[in-house]
Amino acid sequence: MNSTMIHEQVVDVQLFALARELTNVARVLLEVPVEGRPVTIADVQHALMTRFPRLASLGSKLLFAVGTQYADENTVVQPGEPVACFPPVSGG
Amino acid sequence: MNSTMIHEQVVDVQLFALARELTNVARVLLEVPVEGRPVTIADVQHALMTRFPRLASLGSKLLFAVGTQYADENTVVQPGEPVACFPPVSGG
Amino acid sequence: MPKLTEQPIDSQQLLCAVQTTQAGAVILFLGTVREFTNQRQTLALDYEAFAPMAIAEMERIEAEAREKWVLAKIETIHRLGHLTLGEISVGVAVSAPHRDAAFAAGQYIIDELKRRVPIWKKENWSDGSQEWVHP
Amino acid sequence: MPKLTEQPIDSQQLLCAVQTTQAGAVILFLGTVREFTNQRQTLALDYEAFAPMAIAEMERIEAEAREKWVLAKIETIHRLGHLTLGEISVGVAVSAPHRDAAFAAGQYIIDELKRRVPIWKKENWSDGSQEWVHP
Repeated sequence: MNSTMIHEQVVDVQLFALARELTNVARVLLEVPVEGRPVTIADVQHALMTRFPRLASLGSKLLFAVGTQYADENTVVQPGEPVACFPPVSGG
Repeated sequence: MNSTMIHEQVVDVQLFALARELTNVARVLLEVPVEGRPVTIADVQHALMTRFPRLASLGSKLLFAVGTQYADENTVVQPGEPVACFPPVSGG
Repeated sequence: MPKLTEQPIDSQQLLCAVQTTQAGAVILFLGTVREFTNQRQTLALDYEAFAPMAIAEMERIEAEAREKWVLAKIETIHRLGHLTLGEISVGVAVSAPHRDAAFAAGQYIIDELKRRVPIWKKENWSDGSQEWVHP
Repeated sequence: MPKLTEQPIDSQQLLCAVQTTQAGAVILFLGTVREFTNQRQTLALDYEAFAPMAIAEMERIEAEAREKWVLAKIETIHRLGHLTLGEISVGVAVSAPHRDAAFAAGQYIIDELKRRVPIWKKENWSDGSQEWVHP
């Protein structure tokens, strides 16, 4: 009946600083599997680590934002919302 | 026997801010009675209030210095040491 | 108002921007590129930002400071790119009617900036190595 | 180093005087002539000092700050004479390897200066009256 059922959500992910250098990627359109519930940052993180195993060296230190706001693993990523992924900040 | 017995110590007193304005005096050579012990700030203060009764409006708020150091009522004023007398400070 | 810049930070401009006769106190904080960190010698620093979020986060921090203290004006600016020894990496200027508020707000803003604003620095050590600084 | 001056205080000069590659943090505090105090309007302030003791007391305060915190350089300057709205009455600049020390020392120095240094100010209110300020 539902012939247009979506199995993946494409998420626009920007990477910064050491996360960018480890992956050699500043921006990636990541295909995140959809499992019958809204995509969360945890899903994005899992897809990102699968695609870029070298990010494992930053592991649980990686931080995420949806749009321009910090997000935690339960934050929902609506279709079209950009995500940023980066190491602990060190400005100043 | 002691024909040069001193009965007064002349103390050089500078006055500042409201203390100066109340007395119309920026500097006075004050004759402070000597009572068989070293002259203290308490003695200077007493002589000053006697000489300038209008200082009473500042009363116990008046501050004293010997040289360039804060002094309390028990601080000894050696002959030749200058004294300063002023209201609470309000710089900044 | 928060800013990011690739140009040298002008401390005089920061002070002018927060000046007002409503304020009796002005605080300026400048972070500069320091030569030694635990005996290791720095030649230069490279700063990178996630710019739109950095600006948004700096705006939130300024708004929080205004909720906590009575302030007149705030300027927050962070330099990006390649900085050599002694150059100013960050500037925070706060004016307020009273100095306790100016000091507390200035310290709050720089502390939160370093904790939350998405900017990263890479050390250029004197031995030729480079290293991202991660607290 | 402590100074008293009859000339306008140059904030840029204060910042330059404490600049060093040993320091990662610089704090500048400026006290300025504020227009309103509890709804009363100030036109100008007159500052008077017992100069030799003021300098000696400022030196003691700087020395105390150096005992409490690791600092690079300190500049303390107070203006004397007639100041109009917005003019700088006092400036304190401190550089330090780390910002917490710079903030704490800057606040200590201005707090102690206001508490101990023999300088007095007289308000020139907008109603034409004059009044010595006594805390």
